[in-house]
Amino acid sequence: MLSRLQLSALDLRLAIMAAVLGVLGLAFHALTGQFLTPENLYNIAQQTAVVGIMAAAMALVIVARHIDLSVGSALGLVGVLIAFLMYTKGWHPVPACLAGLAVALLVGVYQGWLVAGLGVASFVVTLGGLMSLRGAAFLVASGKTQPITDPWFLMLGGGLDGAIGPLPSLVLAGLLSLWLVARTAQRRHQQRAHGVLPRPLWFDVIANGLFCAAALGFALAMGAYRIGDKPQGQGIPVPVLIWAVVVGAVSFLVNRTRFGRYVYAIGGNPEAALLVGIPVRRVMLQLFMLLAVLVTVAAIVAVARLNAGTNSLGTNQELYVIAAAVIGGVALSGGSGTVLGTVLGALIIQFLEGGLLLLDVDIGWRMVIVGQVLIVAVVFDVLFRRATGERVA
Amino acid sequence: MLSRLQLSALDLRLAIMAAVLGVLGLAFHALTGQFLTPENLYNIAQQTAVVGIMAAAMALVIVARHIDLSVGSALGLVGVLIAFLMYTKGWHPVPACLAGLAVALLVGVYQGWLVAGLGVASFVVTLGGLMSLRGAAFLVASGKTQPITDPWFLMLGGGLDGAIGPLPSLVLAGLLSLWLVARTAQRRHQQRAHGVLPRPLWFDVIANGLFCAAALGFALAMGAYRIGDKPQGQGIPVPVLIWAVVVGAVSFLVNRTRFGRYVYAIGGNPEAALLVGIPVRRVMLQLFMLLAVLVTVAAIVAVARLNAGTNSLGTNQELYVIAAAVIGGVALSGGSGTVLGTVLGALIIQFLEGGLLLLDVDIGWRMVIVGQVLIVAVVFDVLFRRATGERVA
Amino acid sequence: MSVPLVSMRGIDKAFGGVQAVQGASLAVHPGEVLALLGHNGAGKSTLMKILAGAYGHDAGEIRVDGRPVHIRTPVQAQALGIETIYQTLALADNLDAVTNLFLGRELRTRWGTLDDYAMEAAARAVFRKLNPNFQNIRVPVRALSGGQRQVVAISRALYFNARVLIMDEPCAALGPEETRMVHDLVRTLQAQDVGILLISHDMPDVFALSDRLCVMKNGCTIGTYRTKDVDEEAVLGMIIAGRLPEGVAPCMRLDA
Amino acid sequence: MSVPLVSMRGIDKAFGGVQAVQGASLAVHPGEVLALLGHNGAGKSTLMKILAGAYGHDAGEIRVDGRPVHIRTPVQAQALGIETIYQTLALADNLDAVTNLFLGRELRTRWGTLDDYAMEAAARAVFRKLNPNFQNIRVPVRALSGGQRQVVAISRALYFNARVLIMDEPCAALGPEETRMVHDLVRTLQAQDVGILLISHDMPDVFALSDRLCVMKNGCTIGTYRTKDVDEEAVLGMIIAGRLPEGVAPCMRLDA
Amino acid sequence: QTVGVSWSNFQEERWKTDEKAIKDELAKAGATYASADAGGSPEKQLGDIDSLIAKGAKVLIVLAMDKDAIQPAIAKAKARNIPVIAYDRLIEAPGVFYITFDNQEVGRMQARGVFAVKPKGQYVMIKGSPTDPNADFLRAGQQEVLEAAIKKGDVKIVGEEYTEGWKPEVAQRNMEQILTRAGGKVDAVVASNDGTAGGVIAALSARGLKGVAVSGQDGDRAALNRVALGTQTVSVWKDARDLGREAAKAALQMAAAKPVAGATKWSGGEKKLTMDAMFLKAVPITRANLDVVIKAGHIGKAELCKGVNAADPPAACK
Ligand SMILES: Nc1ncnc2c1ncn2[C@@H]1O[C@H](COP(=O)(O)OP(=O)(O)OP(=O)(O)O)[C@@H](O)[C@H]1O
Ligand SMILES: Nc1ncnc2c1ncn2[C@@H]1O[C@H](COP(=O)(O)OP(=O)(O)OP(=O)(O)O)[C@@H](O)[C@H]1O
Ligand SMILES: O[C@@H]1[C@@H](O)[C@H](O)OC[C@H]1O
Ligand SMILES: [Mg+2]
Ligand SMILES: [Mg+2]
Repeated sequence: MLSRLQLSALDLRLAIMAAVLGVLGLAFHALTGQFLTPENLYNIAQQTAVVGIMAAAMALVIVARHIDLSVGSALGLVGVLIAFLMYTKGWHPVPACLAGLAVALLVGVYQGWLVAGLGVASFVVTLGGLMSLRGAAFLVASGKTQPITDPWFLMLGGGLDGAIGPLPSLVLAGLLSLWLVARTAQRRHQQRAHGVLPRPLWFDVIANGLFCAAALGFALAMGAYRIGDKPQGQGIPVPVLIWAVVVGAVSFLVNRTRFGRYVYAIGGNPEAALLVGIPVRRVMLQLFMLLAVLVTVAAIVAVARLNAGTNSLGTNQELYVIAAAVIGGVALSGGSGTVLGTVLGALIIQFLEGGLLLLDVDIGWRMVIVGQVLIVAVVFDVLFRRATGERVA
Repeated sequence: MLSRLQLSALDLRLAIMAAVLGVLGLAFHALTGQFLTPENLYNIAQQTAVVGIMAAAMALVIVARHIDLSVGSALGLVGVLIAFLMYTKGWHPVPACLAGLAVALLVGVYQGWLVAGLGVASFVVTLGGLMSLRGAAFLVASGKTQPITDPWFLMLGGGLDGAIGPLPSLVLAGLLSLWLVARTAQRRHQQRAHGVLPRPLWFDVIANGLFCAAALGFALAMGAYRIGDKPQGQGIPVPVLIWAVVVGAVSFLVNRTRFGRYVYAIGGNPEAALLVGIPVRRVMLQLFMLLAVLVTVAAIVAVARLNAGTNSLGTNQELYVIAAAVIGGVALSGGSGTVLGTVLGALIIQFLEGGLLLLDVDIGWRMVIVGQVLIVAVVFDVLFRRATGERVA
Repeated sequence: MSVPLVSMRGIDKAFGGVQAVQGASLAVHPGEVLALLGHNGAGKSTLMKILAGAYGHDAGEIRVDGRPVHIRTPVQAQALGIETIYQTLALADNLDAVTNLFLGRELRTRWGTLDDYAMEAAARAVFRKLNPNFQNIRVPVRALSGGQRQVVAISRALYFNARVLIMDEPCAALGPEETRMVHDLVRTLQAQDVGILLISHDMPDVFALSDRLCVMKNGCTIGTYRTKDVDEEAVLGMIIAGRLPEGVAPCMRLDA
Repeated sequence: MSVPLVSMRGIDKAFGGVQAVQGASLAVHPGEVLALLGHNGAGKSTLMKILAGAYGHDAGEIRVDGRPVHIRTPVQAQALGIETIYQTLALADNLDAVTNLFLGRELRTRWGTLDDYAMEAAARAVFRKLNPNFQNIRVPVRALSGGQRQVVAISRALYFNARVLIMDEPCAALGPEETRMVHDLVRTLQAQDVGILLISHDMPDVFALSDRLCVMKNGCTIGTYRTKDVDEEAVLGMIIAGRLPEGVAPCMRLDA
Repeated sequence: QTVGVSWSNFQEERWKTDEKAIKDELAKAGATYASADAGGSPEKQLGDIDSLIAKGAKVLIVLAMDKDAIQPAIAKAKARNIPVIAYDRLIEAPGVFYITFDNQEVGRMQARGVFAVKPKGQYVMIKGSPTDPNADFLRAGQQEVLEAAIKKGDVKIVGEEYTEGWKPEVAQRNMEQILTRAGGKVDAVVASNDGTAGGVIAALSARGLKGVAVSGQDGDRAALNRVALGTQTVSVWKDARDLGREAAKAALQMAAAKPVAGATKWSGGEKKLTMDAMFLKAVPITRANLDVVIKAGHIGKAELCKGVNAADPPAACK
């Protein structure tokens, strides 16, 4: 059955997770009556963006059998630096962001070289980075919060004016849906041309239908959210748009380029990757640089959202980023995981945090619950892999 | 040469680390004039104990190819719980500590079962624990600080009355030295009896001599530290004694019992361990329980030292515990590492923190430096292993 | 007819969706070598791992000396005198040869602590039997050559006085000298009434050593014959096409 | 005499303290099978990995078509037409057969993106040549049987039109059917003037397939002979004792 | 009527008292209490406030983790016409009602309390978390008071350290190293809160040092007990119950669009913005006025006086 639908275990897992997310949303709505409102969805989407952006690249790092514990501190360093350059040094946002990017890349190259070049375990390298970069974040502005006022820059963080409006949102969602349908059609055509049997039509119709409905529904909901007496609804917030672009770009890398394929090959069998001529070091270095770029993007969104760079920025965030990837089905043993999964993983965490908050659950209990959900997600993963007959030890 | 001295690469590495520690001490002393004073050594020894106690068991966990990210939060939970039972509930210290131990063991069994029984990655299980247990620590006393006044209990934390006096210290160090020499003699005897060539005599003499000198010197230094107008010197502080006992006990487990040997076998080749009939699950469970016991011991020392249980207790401490083990030469790839190394690793970190504090180095720089030293230690490790011809990848 | 040392009947084992072994039956008698043959993925290693206690089984019965036994862990198998040389050797690379020899069955002093010297002395004796040149028994086995590693794995079976010995492609990676040594060993043990289960892809090995041979295909044991009753052609036919030789009497010897 | 396709002279390679290969020399000519023999740990795999670009070497010279070349990475070796079937197969278990076939040398569309359909079509064609029954080419290779995995590894060498093919114990874990298939393959490639370097412990294989054989001992190539000039006895003497056969002319063929 | 309260962090014990006071006052008025706790993260606090608004809060009480980083939430509330009360920590934005014990003033009180006992001598400054902006406000207030004496040479600062995460065990280790550096010659420690003071005092007592003046803030029970015992000199007590009660009252008035009774105009912030404000008196609690906390019902006499020297108890313990 599964093989007839050409559904991999991975696809199935994604579908289950999406269902879990839906159930979670409905349950919270039933309990609070406020969860599935445009307003709450708008908020949750925004809150998830920063973690989600980093998780997209973290997934690849974990797929390649590595880990980066330093992303939270790196986010802090880059964020404070950008805010510092703008506020204290009076720089224009663009050069400030480029400077932040440069520093992030420098850190990425350094850590990547230690890992890929010297063969030091990434856990250790980035554990050191977790400490060092947090210290560096403090040194940039001697610990002083750096406010940000540039209205253009602030838009990147969402907020009052940081959304694209209802109509453009709908147009975007429509275009995405069209593209999706077109691609599916093209794939079916190519498959037939190459003598490969395509999936049953009804299945593709349903799958595409669900996805398009989700995209359009989201755009409509965002457009329906009106803040105060603003004449217009908000539409998709800019951070969410950035996140979507990031997910699209990383998915493209994974599915359509050598780089992405090599990352998976390295994760599956690093030795074989070397032997067949994959430039393992270069790919690893590029991977750390990709992460650095996305950390910079996340840092920009984070400081713009906060209207300030604080040097506590990103503290413990590495835990959430890793958790999002892992809940999203990325296996720590390497070689398997999807970018789309991280989106679901990050959303599940945020649904929980947001829902429990609406339920007025004490922070102590909230931490207990989120920690255990992480474990449950992976226990599910393990049992799932076992049931689908994957070789485990 | 090395093989004639029957020195393994591991022994050599330990010797180099001890030398590094010595150089660090001398350098800080040259810069501050206060580092190698009885007072400073007394403080540093005490400050290191909590991390050192946990690192002894963490080393084994890492040797078995696992990790525990939750020790900091577990320390917090257990510490707050013990203090809460004593202060708010008015319990006697002994049942309070036993209750703390029971909770720690419960957590250990739960996490151990997930890891060993279900086969969930320990990184994920303990990442969940890191969050959940921190929440639980808050729930115990709703975040209220729980002061501790019981003078007997406070002794466990060192401080003014928490040292055993100069004479007992010297006697202990003397006994340890005697035992060491006796054991070496016995080993030489047994080796000859079994037709194995012992090490050259001069080497054993020098090695034992150095160790005895260190033990006696430490006891003398501790004895020479006199607080205020107390008539007597302090002698070895109780936390350090506890730490020493822990290190001795864990070393015994590692070197002389099946349990210890199995931990190394599991780390070397988990599949082979299963096939030759090692009860892998049971050993792993025992390992997590051992860690739980030592976390409880560390928690007792920590709250006794602080004279209070606070709910921030142990935050981020897992990083230092893991760093101590790794700097001490425990390889994250499993199967290799020593308990004695963790002592040196923990001391190196504390030497640095303490020395930089004496030098009045800014907190930002301190974090940067400690992070990079962790990396340097492991880079050294990698280069060292490569130079000694160990198969790497 | 003697009672089989070990018999397995109707063994089933699935991994998730994959039925690795299905209704497999075989028996080995004292002083007998039973060769187990089959294509890649036929289920040979899995069937032997079930006997060795490394995997549990979903259905079927195992008997030792004619009595049904319960084997679910390697320790239970070892206690019944079943020793195994795994295809992968199953050595802990970070530990030395002595430690590996006794892994899981350490000698202990009367205090319950490990008796390292007794183990070292005993290990020297057994290694000497197989390879007199093997000296560096105190370095991690990761530093040993393939042949030396094999010696360690074989010694494990030897030292603990196996009654039944499972050998999963013991010669696949061995040089000619080491292979000859393994052949000698098989004959010696056979003379000592040990029952041997030999998995091999190598026809000359099979014909030189085995008394009977059992062919597996897709998880089933499709036929067992006296080795001297069949020729290479016939065996290959069984392995590849599942075609049983005509006019040859099967010889299962499952019962006494 | 023809120019050797590949020649290696005086190759040294140490790992930390271990001298794995020392002054090793050999050559292979178009349409020739050179068997590389030696005890476990003799340095065969290491020498071949040097030729394949997987390891660098400390000293010595490699020539292709008589011209000195610089081989330090697998890509450089592949560019010179040197393909390798590794002892460990070198497959990424999590990826499917098609992806593994093209790993490191993906076909791309004119936009620079991966051309999955072209790769799938090409892969089907080459797999069909080796094993017409091989259908599930889109599942992770971890789910394939040993024989199927071997097909994937061999296809890699086949598809990219090797001029020199290194085969490191290609049959060690293969069943008889698969082994026969590999033999056929070797003969076909030989007929297409490919030079083949075959590592094997299996004497029948060596004598059936090779034109010349080269024996290594402790990292050195101690002797190279025409296969038809020596017998099994003599070869075993070289491998085990390092004793060169008397009265047989060595045949290095290092020069044109 | 729903009042949303956004807390910054749960680590210090005082916030539980604040919360109770607000809850009680709201309950009395029949209003609903909704809260969220950001666990010390400014990022998270923005999300919290979003959720509170989504939950239907008609007025917000905000304990800002970071005065700048909270601005987006304030802007959002403003756009939705939801009044905001800056609770305890200043949020300088138009229309925000500020109710507080001024942090800088708290710093001043800490320094004054210590200075009164040790007008001359070697001082150590144990600052708060390097990632908490309040740490620097407190430090600035402390400096104002000590400035003159430092210039004169009466007071010499021999050590100054931040305390990561306001962690007592970190304060303890830092104090130990500072004591070593100063050869044990320390007369006064200006610690920025009661948690860090606890660590400092543990370090001092382990070194057998008695009579060192130590400050703190928050009126943590453990700290008040130390004041009674004489090991801590002063804990600046911001009577959280007053603050909570007043904030709740103000919130209800603002929700009803009524002016807040007792409000004053204030423009002492960085941006010199004129805001409605209400200032409560923080009370430095010393051995002399311990009765204040008992009378206020903040702590029981038994708990306060646990273990005090029967021969020479503070007045409140008699
Ligand atoms: N741990 C496992 N998890 C999942 N499937 C497994 C596992 N072990 C074996 N299998 C599957 O069971 C089947 C039988 O494998 P087995 O290793 O027993 O074959 P074999 O006869 O020993 O083959 P070979 O000659 O290649 O060693 C194969 O399809 C294999 O993929
Ligand atoms: N990556 C490595 N690091 C360290 N030592 C190595 C490495 N690879 C091989 N060696 C050592 O080099 C020597 C030659 O090994 P090699 O694998 O080339 O032998 P081989 O002839 O292929 O043996 P076999 O027949 O067992 O495959 C051995 O001593 C081996 O331990
Ligand atoms: O009251 C203190 C508060 O002002 C500060 O921000 O955090 C620590 C608390 O002790
Ligand atoms: Mg097998
Ligand atoms: Mg080899």
